[in-house]
Amino acid sequence: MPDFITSYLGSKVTPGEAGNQFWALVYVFIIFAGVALTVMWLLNWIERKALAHFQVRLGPMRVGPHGLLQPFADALKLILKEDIIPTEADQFVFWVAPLIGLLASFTVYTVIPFGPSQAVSDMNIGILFMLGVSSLGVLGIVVAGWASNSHYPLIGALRSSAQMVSYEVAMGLAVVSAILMTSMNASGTGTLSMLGIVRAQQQQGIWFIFKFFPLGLIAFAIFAIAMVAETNRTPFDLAEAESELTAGYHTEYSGLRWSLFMLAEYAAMIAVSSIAVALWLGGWMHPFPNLLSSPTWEFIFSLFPGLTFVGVAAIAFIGAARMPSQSFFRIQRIGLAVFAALLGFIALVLLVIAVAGRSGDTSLAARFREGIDYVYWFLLKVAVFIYLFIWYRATWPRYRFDQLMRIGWKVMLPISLGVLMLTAIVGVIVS
Amino acid sequence: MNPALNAAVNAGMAPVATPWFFYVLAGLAVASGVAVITRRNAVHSALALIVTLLSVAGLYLMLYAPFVAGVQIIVYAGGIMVLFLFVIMLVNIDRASKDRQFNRIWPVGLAAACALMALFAFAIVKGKALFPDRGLSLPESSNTQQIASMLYGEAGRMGQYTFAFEIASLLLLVAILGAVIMTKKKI
Amino acid sequence: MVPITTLHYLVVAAALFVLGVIGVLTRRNVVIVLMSIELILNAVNLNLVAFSRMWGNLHGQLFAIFIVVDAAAEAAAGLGILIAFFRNKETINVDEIDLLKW
Amino acid sequence: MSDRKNDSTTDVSVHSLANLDLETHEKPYLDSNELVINMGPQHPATHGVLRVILKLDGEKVLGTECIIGYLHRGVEKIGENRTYAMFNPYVDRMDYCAAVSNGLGYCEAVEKLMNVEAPPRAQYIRVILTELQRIASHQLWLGTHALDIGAMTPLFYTFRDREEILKIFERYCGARLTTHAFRIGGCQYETYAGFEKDVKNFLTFFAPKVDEYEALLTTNRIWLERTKNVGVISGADCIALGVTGPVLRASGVKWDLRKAQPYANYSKFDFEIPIGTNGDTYDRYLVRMAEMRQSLRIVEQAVNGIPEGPIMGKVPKVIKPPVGEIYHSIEAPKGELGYFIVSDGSTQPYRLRVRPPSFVNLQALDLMVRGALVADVVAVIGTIDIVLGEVDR
Repeated sequence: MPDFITSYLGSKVTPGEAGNQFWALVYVFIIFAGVALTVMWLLNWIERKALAHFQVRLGPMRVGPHGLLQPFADALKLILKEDIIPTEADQFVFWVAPLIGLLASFTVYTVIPFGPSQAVSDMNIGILFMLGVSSLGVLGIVVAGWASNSHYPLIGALRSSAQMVSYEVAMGLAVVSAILMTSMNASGTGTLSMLGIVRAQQQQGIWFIFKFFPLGLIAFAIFAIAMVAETNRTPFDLAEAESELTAGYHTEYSGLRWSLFMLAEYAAMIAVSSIAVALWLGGWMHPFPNLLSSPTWEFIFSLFPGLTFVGVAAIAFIGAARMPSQSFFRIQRIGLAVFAALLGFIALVLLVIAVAGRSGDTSLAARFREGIDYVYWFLLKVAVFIYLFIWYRATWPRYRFDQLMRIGWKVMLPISLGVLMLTAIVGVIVS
Repeated sequence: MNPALNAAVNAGMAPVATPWFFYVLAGLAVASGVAVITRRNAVHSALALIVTLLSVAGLYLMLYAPFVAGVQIIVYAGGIMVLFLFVIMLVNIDRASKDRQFNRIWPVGLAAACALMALFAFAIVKGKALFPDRGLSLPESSNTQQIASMLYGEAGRMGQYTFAFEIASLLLLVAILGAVIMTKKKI
Repeated sequence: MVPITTLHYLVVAAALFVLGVIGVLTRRNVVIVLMSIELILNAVNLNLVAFSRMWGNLHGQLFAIFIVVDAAAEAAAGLGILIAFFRNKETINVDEIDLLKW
Repeated sequence: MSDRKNDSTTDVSVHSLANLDLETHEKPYLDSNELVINMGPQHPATHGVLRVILKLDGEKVLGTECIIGYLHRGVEKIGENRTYAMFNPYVDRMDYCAAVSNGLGYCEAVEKLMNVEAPPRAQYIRVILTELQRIASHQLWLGTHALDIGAMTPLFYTFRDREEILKIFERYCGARLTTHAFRIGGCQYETYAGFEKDVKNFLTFFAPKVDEYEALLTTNRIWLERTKNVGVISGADCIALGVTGPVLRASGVKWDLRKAQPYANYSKFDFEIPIGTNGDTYDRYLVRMAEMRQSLRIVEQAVNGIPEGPIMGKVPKVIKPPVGEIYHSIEAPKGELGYFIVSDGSTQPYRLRVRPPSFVNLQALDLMVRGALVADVVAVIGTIDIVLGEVDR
């Protein structure tokens, strides 16, 4: 068995490509569990903390040191809450709607390229599959709004379906212009595979955001705007506009079912951020992959994951040290210190792997180091987007429905079409 | 691929496309197809149709047609079905779902359908020899490229279907304009 | 287990086709009739793709794509007609659509 | 008041609620998009328990009907059963976001009825506190209005700064929200030691904060799109409907009771009346932001010029105004707040009637949102700045 594992770790392909169902399942499990935990715990906590600090307040502080355990308390509360299904609701559809959304946003993760071999499967039609499946999420929202048999959810559902369908067009065109860039190579054939798109950036030695300078950037910007609309976040959160529609399509939902909607929404946030990272920001590559690719630089970059954890651990330690000295805070201080120690231990392990994996190219440590590097850089870029999502939410008011549609159809669509054509023309001229 | 992995694959971790998978997808497709035409509530029908569409997309994948499967998901399930749901919500179906569901000539319709089914059964049983038991494996990895070169042609040559493709886009345009004009209250 | 052949796909497609035909011929609700038409188109698509596999070329798949385009156009136009009709006649029952003009 | 009567001949179409047709659907199954929804009484954006019945065509508002009274406590009737002094705390509960202003209006009305005047020092204290209250009220308005439009953050900024004002109130009279700061004839409490310092600190603290709010919103594209040309109302319509306060001024009518009918020493202070031009939500926003700055000016002048002296006028222990009636109105943060008191010479008012600005301004809602979208209804409710305690009384 260990031999089997090490042999797999040495494989340069994804489990899907190797036709290895067992490893594919393990991957699916790891990714889903990781995403669910990240969303439930880390993302929830960070969003509430960051938002609170934007808004001159503290955010959760009581459950666990600095509210670190608050998400778990909330999850427990949501699970234990009474499961209310309105009498007039369509029972079955009401029941199945959150699952549709959840399924759609989690299925996307099967093709996200965390690394060259750190993906469940390298689908030939990866990006098409991603867009298609993530567009299924709207079905959950529409159906939830309809099944509630209530006016606010219905309006929310109508808004949401119109919004998502409109922004998908601009989003798709922006994606196509990135796919077009993958074909700017010797053979002239592009690819739809997510891994292939990142590899194309690797071969061409440039992130697509900088390719044909303003064009890639504009396409990326279109996508970055459309993806906020796709995930129903501020300033495009009309489907769940609290002040207008109380809670939009999930007004009648409560408890666990409501939390499934939230889980789906946040999972979708990570998913669309991953698309943006893979298509324009070089996926798993570290910054300046073409310039700084000497072994020394590789080593320096491979230290980053460990150093990040060192930094986080240091912040946690400082937090523990700055806790007020009343006996009331003693348990919290100890908890935070233990947490910091845990982070420090992870940092140590990562640093050891980075140092040990430096020399050889075939040793197990080297492969571990590579894998960690890939996943780290990918997740770091995704994290930037997540922070942007939170930042948007803290800063901007909400668009009105007609303005939203106007922007989608009259601004984003023409621009993305123009960018697509220009990319094609420039591509033909260059090649 | 390394030998250990090969061994593991041969030891029973067969590739995804097993017969078992086919039966599950086909069963799902047919069962939810039955649900589509029998449900009283149009939203339930639409949901059942989505399941059918997705299982058919799965069958496409088994037939080494990933691009068609992707198109099926993105256009059918993501686009057309949302349109259907949108319309079902717009037209108040409360009354429609309390109405009689089948029209008066349903026995005739059913008889016609049964005749058709008999015809199909006859054709399939008699013409078994016409459908040779061969699955010529198409190269899945370059499926999209091949479709693209057939649609758009390559190296300056017009593709076999370029003209048809353009006409299809025209058809879509006409359909969009027609839909907009018909649904506008005042033109 | 028997390996899956083209015939298997044909049987599934035939079943879907017949289901679609039953829906078109017996249901009153226009929306469901339109959905049954989608079932029929899907059955045809499945046949085409299966044959494409059988003959080892991509023409069948291309036809399937064209049919998807056609289905999209049909859905848009059909639902547009449905809404216009609903606005004028207050019904979505297909056997009440029995006048050529009103 | 007289010039307003002249203007009321202006022809405006005040939409009556009868043409809303909520009950009779002529074409019930036909117009698929028509929808009647209840906004409130439990809704995050109706600022309490306002219930608005909206008739919608998709997202477009065809008509509205306000249902009020969920917070009705019979304040006016209570007033007839309490002595003048006993009723004073009740007025704080009407517009609980601007309790000090309510108290000022009531005390001045009774003083006018009794023909006494508060001593100068009391007048200055009153001006300082009411202007601070105006700032606090506008802060609350800004935060909730921005929240209605979807910007979360201004709410927390304004609450942080409103806290400083409430601290001053608390130190002055022990209460933060329903202050009961003034008495008939002057003030109950002398200023506490350090009052002037606190107020001056607040002045220096708050001036940059207004800029901070404006930095968040004034040039924000989305804010502009959401507020410009939304809920437009003309000056003539405002006057015809009796709309006062910032809503009226944003429509370009320069009418502020502090200038028009100066009370409580306001004639001694130098300030401007900010007015708008378009009468849309954005102008109302700008007018209120400018009013905060003007209030700061007034507070600064008042706190620098506060005289020494008594704080209570010559008022008998038992207040028994002479037989007669009085209408006195002040410029509350939300508009003209008037008290009409009929005295029969006893210790209790014979009749007491309040003219609350929120109630009157709310009438303009239907005019402002007809033809707009659902999201605009929320923005307009926010921009009228209603407090349901005052609407329902």
